Amino acid sequence: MPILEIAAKYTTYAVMAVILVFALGVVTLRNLFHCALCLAAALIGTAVLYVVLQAEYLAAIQILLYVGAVVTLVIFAIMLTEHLAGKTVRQNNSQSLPAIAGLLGFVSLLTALILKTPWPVTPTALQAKVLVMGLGKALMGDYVFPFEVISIVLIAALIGTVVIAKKDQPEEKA
Amino acid sequence: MVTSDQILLVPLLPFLAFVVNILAGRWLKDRAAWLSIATSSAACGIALPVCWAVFQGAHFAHQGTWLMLGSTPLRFGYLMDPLSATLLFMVTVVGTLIQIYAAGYMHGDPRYSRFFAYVSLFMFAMLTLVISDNYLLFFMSWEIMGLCSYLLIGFYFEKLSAANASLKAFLTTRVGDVGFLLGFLTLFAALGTLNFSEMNTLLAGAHKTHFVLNTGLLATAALFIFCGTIGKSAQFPLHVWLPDAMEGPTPVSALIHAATMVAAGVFLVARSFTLFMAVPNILPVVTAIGTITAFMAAFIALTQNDIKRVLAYSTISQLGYMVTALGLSGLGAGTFHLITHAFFKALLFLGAGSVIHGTHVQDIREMGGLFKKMPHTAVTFIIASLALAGIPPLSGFWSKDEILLAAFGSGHFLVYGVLLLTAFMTAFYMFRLIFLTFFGAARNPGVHAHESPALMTVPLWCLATGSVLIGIPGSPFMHHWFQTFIAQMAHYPEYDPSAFVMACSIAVAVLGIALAGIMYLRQKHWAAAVAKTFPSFYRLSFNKFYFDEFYFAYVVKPFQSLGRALFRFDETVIDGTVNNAGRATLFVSAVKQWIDTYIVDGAVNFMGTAVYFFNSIVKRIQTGILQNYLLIVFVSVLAFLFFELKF
Amino acid sequence: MTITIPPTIRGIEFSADMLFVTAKAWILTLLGRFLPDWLIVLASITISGVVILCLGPLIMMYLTLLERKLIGRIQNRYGPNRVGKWGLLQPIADGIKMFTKEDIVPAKADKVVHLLAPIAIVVPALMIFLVVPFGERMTAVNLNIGLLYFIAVSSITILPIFMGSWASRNKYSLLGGMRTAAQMISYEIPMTLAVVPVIMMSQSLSTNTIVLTQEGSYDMNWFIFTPWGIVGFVIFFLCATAECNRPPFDLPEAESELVAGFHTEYSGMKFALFYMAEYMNAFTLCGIAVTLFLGGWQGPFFPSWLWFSGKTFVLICVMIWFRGTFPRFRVDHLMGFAWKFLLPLTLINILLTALWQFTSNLAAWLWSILILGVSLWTLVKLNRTFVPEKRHYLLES
Amino acid sequence: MIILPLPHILIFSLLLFAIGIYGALVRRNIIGILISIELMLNAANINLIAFSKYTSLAPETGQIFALFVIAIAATAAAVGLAIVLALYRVRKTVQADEVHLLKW
Amino acid sequence: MTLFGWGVLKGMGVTFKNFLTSYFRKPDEGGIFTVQYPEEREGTAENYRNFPFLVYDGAPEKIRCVACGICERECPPKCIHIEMELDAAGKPARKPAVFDIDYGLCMNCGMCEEVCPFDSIFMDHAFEVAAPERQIGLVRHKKELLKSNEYFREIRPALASAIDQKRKAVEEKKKAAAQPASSQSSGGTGSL
Repeated sequence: MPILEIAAKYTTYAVMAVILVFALGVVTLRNLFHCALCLAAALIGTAVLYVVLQAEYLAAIQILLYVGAVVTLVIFAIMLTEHLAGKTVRQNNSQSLPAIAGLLGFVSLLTALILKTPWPVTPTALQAKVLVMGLGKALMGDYVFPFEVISIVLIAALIGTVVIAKKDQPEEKA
Repeated sequence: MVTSDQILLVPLLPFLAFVVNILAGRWLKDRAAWLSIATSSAACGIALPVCWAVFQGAHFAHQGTWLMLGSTPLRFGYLMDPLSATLLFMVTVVGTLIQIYAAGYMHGDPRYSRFFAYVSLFMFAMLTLVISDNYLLFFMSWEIMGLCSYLLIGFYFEKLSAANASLKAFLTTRVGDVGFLLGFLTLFAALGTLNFSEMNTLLAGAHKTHFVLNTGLLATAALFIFCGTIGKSAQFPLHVWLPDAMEGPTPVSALIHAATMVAAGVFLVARSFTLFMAVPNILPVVTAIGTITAFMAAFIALTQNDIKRVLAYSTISQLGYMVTALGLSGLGAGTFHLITHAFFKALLFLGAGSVIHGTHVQDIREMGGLFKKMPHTAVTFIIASLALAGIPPLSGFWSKDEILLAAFGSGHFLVYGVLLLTAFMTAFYMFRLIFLTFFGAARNPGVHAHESPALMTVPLWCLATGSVLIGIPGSPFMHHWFQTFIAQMAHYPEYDPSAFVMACSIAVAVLGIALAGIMYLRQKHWAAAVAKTFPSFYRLSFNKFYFDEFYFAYVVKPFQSLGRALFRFDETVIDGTVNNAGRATLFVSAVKQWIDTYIVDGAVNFMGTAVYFFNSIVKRIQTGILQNYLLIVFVSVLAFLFFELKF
Repeated sequence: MTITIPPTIRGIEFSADMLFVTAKAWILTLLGRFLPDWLIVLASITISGVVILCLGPLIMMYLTLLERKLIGRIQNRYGPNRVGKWGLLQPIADGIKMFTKEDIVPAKADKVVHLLAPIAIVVPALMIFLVVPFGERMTAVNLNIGLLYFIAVSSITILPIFMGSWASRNKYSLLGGMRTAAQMISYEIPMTLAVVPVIMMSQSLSTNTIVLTQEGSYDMNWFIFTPWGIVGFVIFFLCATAECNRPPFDLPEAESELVAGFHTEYSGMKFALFYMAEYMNAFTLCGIAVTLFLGGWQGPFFPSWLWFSGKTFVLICVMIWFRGTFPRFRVDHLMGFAWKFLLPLTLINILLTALWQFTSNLAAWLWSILILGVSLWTLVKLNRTFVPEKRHYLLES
Repeated sequence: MIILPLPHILIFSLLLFAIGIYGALVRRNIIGILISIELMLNAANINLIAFSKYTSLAPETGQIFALFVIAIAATAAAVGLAIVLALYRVRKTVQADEVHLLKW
Repeated sequence: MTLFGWGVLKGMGVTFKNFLTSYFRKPDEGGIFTVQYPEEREGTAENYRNFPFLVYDGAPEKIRCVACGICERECPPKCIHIEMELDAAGKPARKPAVFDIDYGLCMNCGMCEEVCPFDSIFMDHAFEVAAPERQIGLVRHKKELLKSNEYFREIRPALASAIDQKRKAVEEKKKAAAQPASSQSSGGTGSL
């Protein structure tokens, strides 16, 4: 179906563009809450991109973990730290000009590099389909050690978070 | 039904009580006693069927390797033969009854739970000792018992005398224990085993197979092992600790220093009986020690005024009897007397405890006429005394008669005579005690006696029943069943019952009682008159043969002098050396200080100053603002990339 | 995403079971006469989409009516019975009212976000419909990660609620939003874990496959007829009730404390959209519960879609029944219930399922019931009600 | 199946990454920095998946590492935000350049 | 200890029973107690009071009210407006020409009924007084307020009969007083 495929391809480019727009929103918007919402949108767009790259499982996980958990967490933090009445504080510090200069260099450097590199795209890999079951077997087989390490890291982070965020015991009043 | 491994629970249950009581005693409070009693009763409940099975002829043993000594395995295990079954029966029953009694006696004591913790630990040790099948385990529990004895004698450690007494008991028995340790190590060298059964087999087999035993080494071993008995069972040279041990609570005296622990020494000899038989030269020594102890202690007991001290000397005397019996190869007689003695002497001590509990005095001169006020105590006390004095058909008569028979039958007439005299003295001093305590007029109006609570009198009656009945299995009524039963253990000469011996025995007992009755109830001035007539004897008896003074002068004093001399040496020679070394060090360090201050410190300070100078220039990069660092990192990475990729 | 023409649509015999499938096939065939193939694909998608887009609001409308009728009956009332026969036109009347109401936006509100929130909240609610198997061959998109998709998409629901609550600039809205977020995150975890046994047993994340796994003689292969299944179902259903903020878990919109929670400042159609999302979520969650535990469309005699609708209807009635029965939870109890009771129980349930897989006989039943009983008892004991000491207030003298 | 040229995806993720770096460098609010870091991680994830899809013979690998990255990102967010909250409690600010005690 | 969750099930049982019984039980036995108002109505209690009305005997002309204005004075919200009718001679005809009550103002206190010495004004049972407009629509004029004594007897039989008896007694007394007065010509007014 050439028409549909071309449509899908350009839709994908459109999705990419939308992601970039939202990403720009993340770093430029003044209202931090809007930033977080833009982040959520960008992440959902990325999930769509994952689907395009045939990583459906990861797309679902992306939405579940990033949008469902991380963004919620961020919004919680924003609500707890930001006073609701919008103060007009400066959101950017004074080093944006050197940052932009450096980034331009960075982007041009790497773009040139990407375009120059002959990527070993293998047709067999393009045909391969990753099933959830295969993913699970790999996770429980070859990658079981990093998997366990991640679980330990998560638990450590959980406990650490609780310890850090816990209020200090109120001091006894004399 | 009886499974053999169940026997392991018997010592472990009291140990559980010990652990719980020592850890949670503060919380348990009064329940500590019930925990100990419950575990003891449970141990008793487990032990009795096992004992019954052994009485029926069963035999249990089990071993597990504990460690390898070179190539020789050191095995721990338990052994249930007639001897241990008998002891197990006695220890669990008497121990439980005494603990019940102690629950009443110790009531209100601030260290109530600790007392029961110690008692439970003691029960654990004693039961382990009884069922142990080798010398090492035996010795370990023996030492734990020594510790318990020390702790319990010094239970009222606020009292200086109690603390001293506990120390004395511990150190004195230590002498014997060292002997025991040497003894069984020697035995190990001689036989290569510490196991009782294996030892018996080896020694018994030696006769048949002409297996060459190192008799000299064995004799040494037996002698050393007997040292343990002398210490623990308070035999002649080392008996001095036992009377002082009466500073402890009365149930302790009853349990440890009358019924069980001191009997462990006798049990040791009984356990090692084949060894003693194998080297016959030792037995006369045993006999001599036993006889001397029996006589001497009885003689001392005649003039003592402290109710518990009289009983303590009586205990020593009776232990002497048992040792004599064993020395005369009378394994059955000795063991039998051990059992009966445990019952009635425990009863006597508990009765004495009851009296002390009721009157709060210990001196018999301040008592008198207590029979009316404390009928239960008095009646049970009298039953026990009759048993001790050897009045048929009470238990003491049968066992003592066996010993006398052994002496008489084996032809040791001197020994027989001394023992008979001792029996007379025993009857006399016991009834002196009874008449002074329970009869006559109340001599101290300040004493207001009252009967003890049921918690204390019920064990008294139980033990009284035991004292009456426990002699039956060894009496002609049951055809000397007990002796036959013990005789499974080892072969030893047995003698036909002799009417003459019995008659003599009864006669001296009655005579002693009668004399005591006349002297302390009718003709009260006789006692003083006797003392005046034989002043040297009286003083000898009253001052306990001057043993304590002797030891103080010839053992303690020299050691103290030695200690003082060593202290002088330490003070002058060793301390002097140390001080001089210190001075030398001071001098050297003064020199070093100069070098340190001007050369080393100078270099370090220079470095510091230089670093500080450069630092004041470079530190400006550290703005403390996170994103500046981030930018620096980013730019650096970018530069690195740029140069690395050679654009 | 592969885009292919659906399998050939001719030759499907007519049966009650295949009623809707046949209808769609018939329409597509009809269109196929004069449309290019790629348009047919689009048409196929459009038909499913339109059906779902119509179905969602329709279900929502009549669910409100059903709820009001049932609650009325439970409270010995008639419920709406004036507009149309048995009040059947009541939802339409309500809809008209909602449409015509004035749309009020608070002066200090974040206007864009305030507008976006109700729109955004309907999207995930509708998106879940895609993977609900309404009947045999009646899943809109047969994703191979359908269940994960459902979990992921339903987790987005928090975001619009946050948007709405934050944009309103109202303390009640904000508190309600915070509560909703906390509650939904908390209950998402036991819900996800309650699903895990089903995945373990069916070895698939596809909702279709899960239903097919439960096929069996006399339909006794439904997962609910196993110990872990019934426990999982109960946990899932409770979590589902909490997820769509229905009583007794309706803390976020507790009228007595928070006026109306996160949609306090919404009126008119925006409010209706929030309402719609809530009811559609209730429907889809019940549908997923049916799919996972009650055998989906499986059942004798009747067409599959009827079975599915019937089972879902029963579950929804139970939800309404809950609402008519239970008072609202206290906040700390709510969180404690999720974290201290449901979560351990789900973990035990997962272990149990593993056990079940390896011992499939009578012993497995006994083991399962024993383990479940013991763990339940332990959890109840551990979660026993804490009776605080009587407080003494010091009075200033 | 939609096949985009691999460099396009890479350039896209590069741009996303650059935007993330810009945010991390420029934003004053610490939460903003954290958000930007999430964006960067996301870009890295896209790369991982693209490489595993296009070049790898074991296509699970990239996805699994992306999974790990997501998990780590969640961890980082949780810990980071906890630190932000603690900071806010102590200093009453969440601006990165107002917290600069640790300097010369 | 009861089974865990038993209370939950019991509670659900209660509501389910309610649900079922709502279909076949009578209201007082636990069924639906809703009264479907326009079709079904519950009667009002005799002492129910709503808005005042005026009683006439026989014909609307024979109005009891004498336009004394006591109720007008006593009415707390001042919702009564009375104008005396003047006869041809311009003298007061002891009859109201205008008697208006603003139902929108009336607060249903019943003071007028209490104070009326002529048993003329009473509180009505009619409560469906809705009007499309509140300024004028709720003002009731004399014509609407007048209701017959039969109606009064119908809605409040006990009070009505008591008042009837009282009036009759007064009437007879007056009659009896009038006859001796005519015979003995002793001036004595009847009751006021």
